[in-house]
Amino acid sequence: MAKVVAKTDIGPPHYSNMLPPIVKENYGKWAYHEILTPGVLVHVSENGDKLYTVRVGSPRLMSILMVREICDLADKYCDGYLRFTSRHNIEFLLTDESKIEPLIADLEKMGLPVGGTGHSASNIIHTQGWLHCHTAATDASGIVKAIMDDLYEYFVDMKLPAKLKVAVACCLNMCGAVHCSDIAILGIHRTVPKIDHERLHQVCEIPTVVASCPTGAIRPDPKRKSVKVNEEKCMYCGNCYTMCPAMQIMDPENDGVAIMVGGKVSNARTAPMFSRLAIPFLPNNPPRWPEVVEAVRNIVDTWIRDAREGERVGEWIERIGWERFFEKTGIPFTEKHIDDYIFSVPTFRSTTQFKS
Amino acid sequence: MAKVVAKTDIGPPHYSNMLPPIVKENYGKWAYHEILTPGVLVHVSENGDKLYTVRVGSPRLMSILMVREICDLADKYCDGYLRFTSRHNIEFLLTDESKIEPLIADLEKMGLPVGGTGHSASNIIHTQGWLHCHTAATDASGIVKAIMDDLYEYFVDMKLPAKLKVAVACCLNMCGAVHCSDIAILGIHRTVPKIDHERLHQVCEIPTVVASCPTGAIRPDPKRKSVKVNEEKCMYCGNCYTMCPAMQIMDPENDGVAIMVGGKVSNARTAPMFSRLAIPFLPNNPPRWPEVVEAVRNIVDTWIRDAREGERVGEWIERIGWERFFEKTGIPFTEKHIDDYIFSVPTFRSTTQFKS
Amino acid sequence: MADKETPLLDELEKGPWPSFVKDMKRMGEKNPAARDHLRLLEKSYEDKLVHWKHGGIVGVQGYGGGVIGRYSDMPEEFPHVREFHTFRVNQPSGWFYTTEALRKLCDVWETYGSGMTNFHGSTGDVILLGAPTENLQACFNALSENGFDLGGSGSDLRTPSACVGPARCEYACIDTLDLCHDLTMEFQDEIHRPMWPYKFKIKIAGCPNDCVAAIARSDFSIIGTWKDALKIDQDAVKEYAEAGFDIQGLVVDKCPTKALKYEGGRLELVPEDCTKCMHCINKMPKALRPGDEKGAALLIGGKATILQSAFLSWVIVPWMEMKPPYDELKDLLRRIWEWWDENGKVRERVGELIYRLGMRNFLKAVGLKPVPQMVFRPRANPYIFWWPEEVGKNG
Amino acid sequence: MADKETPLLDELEKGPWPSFVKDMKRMGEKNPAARDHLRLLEKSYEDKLVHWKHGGIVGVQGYGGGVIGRYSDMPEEFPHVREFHTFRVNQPSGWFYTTEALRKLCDVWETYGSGMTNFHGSTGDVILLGAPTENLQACFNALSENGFDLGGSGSDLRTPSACVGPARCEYACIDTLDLCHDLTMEFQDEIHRPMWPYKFKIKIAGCPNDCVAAIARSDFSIIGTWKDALKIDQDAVKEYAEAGFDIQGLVVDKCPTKALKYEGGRLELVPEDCTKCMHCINKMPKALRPGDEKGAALLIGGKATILQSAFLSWVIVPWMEMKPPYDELKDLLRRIWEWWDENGKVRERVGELIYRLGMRNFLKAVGLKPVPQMVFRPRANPYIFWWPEEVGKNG
Ligand code: SRM
Ligand code: SRM
Ligand code: SRM
Ligand code: SRM
Ligand code: SF4
Ligand code: SF4
Ligand code: SF4
Ligand code: SF4
Ligand code: SF4
Ligand code: SF4
Ligand code: SF4
Ligand code: SF4
Repeated sequence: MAKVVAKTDIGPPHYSNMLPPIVKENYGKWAYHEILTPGVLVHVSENGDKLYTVRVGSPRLMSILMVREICDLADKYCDGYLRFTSRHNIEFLLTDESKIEPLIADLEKMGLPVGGTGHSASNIIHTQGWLHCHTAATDASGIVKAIMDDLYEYFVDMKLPAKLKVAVACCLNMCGAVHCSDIAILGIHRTVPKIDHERLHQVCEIPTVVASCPTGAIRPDPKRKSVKVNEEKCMYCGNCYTMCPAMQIMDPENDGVAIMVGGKVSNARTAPMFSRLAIPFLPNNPPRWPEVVEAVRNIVDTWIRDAREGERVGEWIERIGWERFFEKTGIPFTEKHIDDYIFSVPTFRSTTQFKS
Repeated sequence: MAKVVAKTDIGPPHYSNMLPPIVKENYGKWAYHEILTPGVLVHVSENGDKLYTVRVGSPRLMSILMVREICDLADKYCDGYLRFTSRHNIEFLLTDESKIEPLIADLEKMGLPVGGTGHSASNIIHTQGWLHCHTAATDASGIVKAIMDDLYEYFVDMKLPAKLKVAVACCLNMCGAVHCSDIAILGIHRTVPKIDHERLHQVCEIPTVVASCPTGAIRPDPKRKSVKVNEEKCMYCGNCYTMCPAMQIMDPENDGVAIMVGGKVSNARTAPMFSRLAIPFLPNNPPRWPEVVEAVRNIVDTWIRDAREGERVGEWIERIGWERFFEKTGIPFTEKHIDDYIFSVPTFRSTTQFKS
Repeated sequence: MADKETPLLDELEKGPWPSFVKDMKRMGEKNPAARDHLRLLEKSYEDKLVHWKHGGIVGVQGYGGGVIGRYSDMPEEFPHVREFHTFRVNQPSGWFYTTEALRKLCDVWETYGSGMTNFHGSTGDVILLGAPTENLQACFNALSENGFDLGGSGSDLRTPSACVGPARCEYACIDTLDLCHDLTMEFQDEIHRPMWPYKFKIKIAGCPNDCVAAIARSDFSIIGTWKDALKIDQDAVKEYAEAGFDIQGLVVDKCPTKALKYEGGRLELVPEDCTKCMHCINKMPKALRPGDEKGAALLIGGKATILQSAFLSWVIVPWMEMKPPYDELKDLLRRIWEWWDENGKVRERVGELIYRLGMRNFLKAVGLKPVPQMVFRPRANPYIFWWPEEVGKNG
Repeated sequence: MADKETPLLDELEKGPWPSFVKDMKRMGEKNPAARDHLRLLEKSYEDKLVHWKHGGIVGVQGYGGGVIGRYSDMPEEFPHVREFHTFRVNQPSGWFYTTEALRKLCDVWETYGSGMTNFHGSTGDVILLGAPTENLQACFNALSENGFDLGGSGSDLRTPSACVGPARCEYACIDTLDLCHDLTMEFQDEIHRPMWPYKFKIKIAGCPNDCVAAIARSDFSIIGTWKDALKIDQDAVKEYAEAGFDIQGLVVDKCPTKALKYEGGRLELVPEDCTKCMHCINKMPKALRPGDEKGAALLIGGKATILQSAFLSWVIVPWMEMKPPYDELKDLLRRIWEWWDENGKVRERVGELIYRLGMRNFLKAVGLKPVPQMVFRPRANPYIFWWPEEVGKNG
């Protein structure tokens, strides 16, 4: 163990030390922006200064080798400044328009795509998955790679009806904005936790385990000094496992992913919306999850064909109605789509207004 | 006690024996209708037959004397047929257009108003109140009379932006369509039930009383062979009183009425909507409930001033936003307007879209 | 009746709307119960307090409901309303009457009751307000002899009711009156002998205008609608236009799905976008009509606020043909009741039970196919249940 | 690293999107932990099963969070990831970096960790993926020496984050970067020493476009907005029109409140109808701008689905001025934490607590005035609570 020498609570580096001079000078004085080509923005300030941004797709999971290569480019083209976006893309900040082309050429050599602006598919917000988390029902990085390979053309171009925000979360904890994404891929469990009765009372407190279940499915089992699960009430949320490792929820046979659609976050036009269930289950099929990739593609294609200019996925669906969404995508509607949790009733169609 | 001689389960009279000949002949063959003057409709059948309807406002609570007088008129003008509407108005059915005027003249003599069609205020749907129910927090007939006196001009004319459907219910059981009316007046309690501990265990089963409370406010009190109420959890719904007379909820000091607005039932244009709280409390002020009458008038007046042609109260409010509704009516918004029951969360404004 | 008896209520004799006080006074002159009724109400107006006791169980032989027991809490002061029970008398479909039938009702009530009535109660029955216990059976006998029967009360099927429908409305997509009568007759036992967890209401509207407020006030709403495209008479459209009617502003712009276009004097419909809301038809009844393929949407769960909040009925069958003998509908109702009866707690409406156990259990039990028309939108949470047969076991 | 080691993952080297597998392999050649990391992931791909054990508590001195414990369940086969904890390193506001700072981070992580990182984690931190327990303190020391500190984890204030805001966006109504840094510095103790019922997240967006997804992902969302009318430059409007931009179709028709009119080449606003949704400004940034009276809306309760469903944050303060030292805001935050801390159950997010106890209790406790902007619409049920002081006692 190293000696404690470090200062604590110093907080993050002050952002002002991280800003390129042009940003400092024009801080709060930007007048407007334009998208020059996919992935390339120019922001013009009130006094006419121009800041060029080149946005670059990132796998997010990066070695320090790659980070250093990116730094090399930022040193070469951007006086040693760069930033990352809230969706984990890399942004190179240039003052000299003529450097854009050479930068993009260098990026191409490294295999890094430029895009993600305007009506494009941005980078996928995602989480750890099998790579680093213990509760994952699926992997994240692998699915993301497979989907982004497939949606690549929509990242490097701006030919979609609107922005497309895809997210992946590897379990119901939903780290990431899965619950409000245009398309969300979510790792789910489908079976009741397997209780390790031997271990349970050693590693967990029984009242805590009982209390962890949102549906009240867990009851004490005093005989065994353990708990039992009412199978009919369990909806496989995994919260008991989060609280107690002896409630093993992982199940390679039955875990997989669900797909939800139509969420958004911005307040533009329509209020923020939750993503809603489109496909209850697709199998985990590593390394490239073909069923998932195909399902996403189908939804995206249908949206492209059918949406009006500027309509986010959810706005499109709300206009045509969910009955048409299922019809047009060919996705089967099942009882699983019907909410049966706390706020279910307001989702039931209490009107004769529907399309036959 | 009379001897049992009667046949049971004969059901109601067959409607076909109650229909005037013109209705029988044109049953299912009506082509269109028009409103000739307020309260007077004509329905034209495919073969050109015309049926005139004169709609008459009724107090609903009627003596047999009055019913017989109405029968006299129906005999005189309608060959002995008439009907009532789903809002308790009386409808005279005529085949001879020239009889309309004399009928209306006779009605006028009896003090019965003709109207309630098209963009008018129809009769108020209401319930028993102090007149006949044991759980009433207010009276119904009295409030109705006072409000209809005030809204009279809107019953006998069609100068409102749209139909106006008012309802009164004398307690939270909400007999009537109070929960989906343009304007709803609702008798409410505001204090915790007073427990008659002596009587409780004689007339009620304690587990039933405990189970009757939707918020779990009632707990057994074994010492007294009775129950106790957690005052913080009780929201005065009166359900325990319905189940057990020893849980007296009536409280003349604190009972009164709440006013809810913006509900509708039809599927026309917008889906059916619930009425929502406008005024949490107005005192019981018999015999004419001036505060209630004034509050209704204020809402109606504001609606008339501000709504567009064809906009029901709820449609108007949804267009302008509830913040403007409170502003324009001058009704104060309080914490009581914010839902805190089961389905509250979806009513919270989860967007920055609001009017400042 | 001396005026000073009811000084507060006398204030309600004023004003243009018909006064129930005037009318009750008239009745009170003939019937002491009606007089005590008004006096007791005056007492409530003074005290701001109801003077009826918690109901008791009263009834007539062979029936479990149909009469609501009511006792005054001041029997000494108001002896004629000491016992003051009401009859719920099942109305004829659509509330049509001959004066002959009405007069018979009045005669019966003159003999056995207070003479005061409600035409009608909000479920739909004729309410005969106030009779003493000893008159109940005789009153029922007389009603029955005159062709009337009781409606529902308690934990049973409540008196079904229906809008005027094909009797006087060009919009009716189903025969509301026949269906209402047919169901009422078919389910006499369910109406008269309470046997369920709680009440169950059926209301029938001929079209989505829902003139009986079925969607708000019935556990089971039958609402007429159509499947194909609504019908447009372009000549009649022209007439509206010529008469100065603002077709664009009042009709086209208000179509909730923007399914209409008004161009070159023609009103055109995109049939697959129309959600049959009725608005355009309502505004131009001479030019527009529902389509030909008529039937009904079935919705479940509507109720008032006690206990789990008010529910509006929600769609369980988007479209069913509605032709006598209505067997498909009746079978469905029986399956619903069976499931509810088996699973419902005391005082749990069917909608609350579905909320508690989930639509999936309901749909499976009654054998209905899930369709997207059942929901405004699918679930936003990932808490999906799987049937054991759909998955293997964990581990 | 021999190719055959990870045949499944090798498939992810194909395709146009940058491959993390290629990158990890490169790193694996230099760092055995990175190599075992990839091999363990391959094992998960084979087994369709995660191979990390339930986390354990690890950390650095003086901190209660910031490091996530992680142990492989196959320590024998993959010894270099036997212990594989991650650091959450607090990012600078807006994720701006000098390459100098970044290179320092890389150097530290080369010395003490696997060399693998996330830029960034979805809360906003730099994630340094995988170090053995024995390196934790030294690694932290090195981070600290190089000017970096840890972010939040556990039941504490999580690392606040902010959109790029005034640094590069013309829409910013508040100084997101300064506010984010200021709050982070003010609440170092709350970030580093877990002491609450559960996590608490703050995210800051400069305008209603909400480019940090604050409303969905933070218990406390600070979203810039304005109070007066948005500003229109009519000359610039003309330029858009001349360039062939469909102002009516793409802007005016899509305004959610129909607050805009485009007539005679002029774009006119009805200011009292505008709900500041940003749409028109987004579409015509050269012509339209937010108003002058800038500040922020404050929203509470946003969170993912565990346990009571996902919540979107909801409005509690429609408008607050956002100027340093942000005292009003900080005071409010402290009052909220105090109330939550006192009343919240273990693992109960603040939004869930408000749902359980009711907004009225929350608003009263933190001293906020109820305003209609807090709700889409008022309650539909009559279950209104009254404070004892508002009413008398029953009887
Ligand atoms: C760089 C970034 C902020 C940051 O601090 O990192 C950013 C930057 C801009 N956003 Fe954003 N947004 C960024 C994440 C977001 C997010 C958050 C997210 O995606 O998770 C949202 C909400 C997403 C949602 O609604 O689900 C977001 C919703 C918007 C919108 C509203 C879009 C809509 O119509 O729904 C606009 C307006 C527009 O583009 O018309 C916008 C506009 C913009 C503008 C044009 C603002 C400006 O004038 O500079 C910037 C360039 C946009 C572009 O890419 O075309 N930005 N923007 C983020 C880039 C993420 C990325 O790498 O892809
Ligand atoms: C007679 C009655 C049916 C019955 O079986 O008794 C009836 C009859 C008609 N209704 Fe109705 N409605 C009747 C109660 C209702 C109700 C139920 C209620 O009020 O409790 C509703 C739903 C109310 C709601 O939405 O809250 C109702 C919503 C409509 C609508 C839709 C109105 C809207 O735009 O929201 C129409 C269409 C229209 O008028 O444009 C309609 C239309 C009609 C038409 C025009 C139908 C026709 O072609 O004959 C009838 C004459 C309407 C008029 O009064 O102008 N009727 N109508 C009911 C008269 C009640 C009364 O005495 O006032
Ligand atoms: C007479 C009537 C009111 C009226 O003046 O029109 C009425 C009167 C009573 N209702 Fe009702 N309800 C009446 C229609 C309704 C309606 C409207 C409807 O049926 O369309 C509703 C709302 C719809 C619904 O069913 O939810 C209604 C919802 C209730 C409730 C709350 C039920 C719930 O689940 O929320 C109760 C409480 C209960 O059942 O214990 C109730 C209970 C009662 C009781 C029996 C009081 C009680 O707790 O014992 C009332 C007897 C009053 C009396 O002594 O005369 N009444 N009740 C209506 C029946 C007349 C008829 O048969 O035609
Ligand atoms: C690293 C990160 C995912 C990522 O790859 O980006 C992450 C990883 C974990 N999250 Fe998360 N969460 C991360 C952002 C989020 C977000 C998004 C956000 O903050 O914007 C959410 C959704 C928003 C929210 O807070 O509700 C999120 C909702 C959860 C939840 C569910 C909380 C809830 O109330 O619904 C849990 C479960 C828990 O707390 O026990 C959780 C728990 C976890 C744990 C600690 C697993 C656990 O149960 O112990 C994960 C550790 C993974 C590992 O070993 O590396 N994580 N977590 C994110 C943090 C990185 C960072 O600091 O920058
Ligand atoms: S979503 Fe679940 S599995 Fe993925 S990082 Fe978060 S807690 Fe772990
Ligand atoms: S997985 Fe969730 S629902 Fe199932 S027992 Fe565990 S906590 Fe309860
Ligand atoms: S609303 Fe209440 S008080 Fe009025 S009749 Fe119905 S149960 Fe009785
Ligand atoms: S009035 Fe309602 S909330 Fe209060 S104790 Fe009785 S049942 Fe419970
Ligand atoms: S519901 Fe439809 S069919 Fe019935 S009366 Fe109303 S408009 Fe006519
Ligand atoms: S019925 Fe309603 S949805 Fe259909 S076209 Fe007419 S207005 Fe539009
Ligand atoms: S949230 Fe607004 S201010 Fe911040 S980056 Fe996005 S558009 Fe700009
Ligand atoms: S900001 Fe939104 S609401 Fe306001 S005028 Fe522009 S589009 Fe309309």
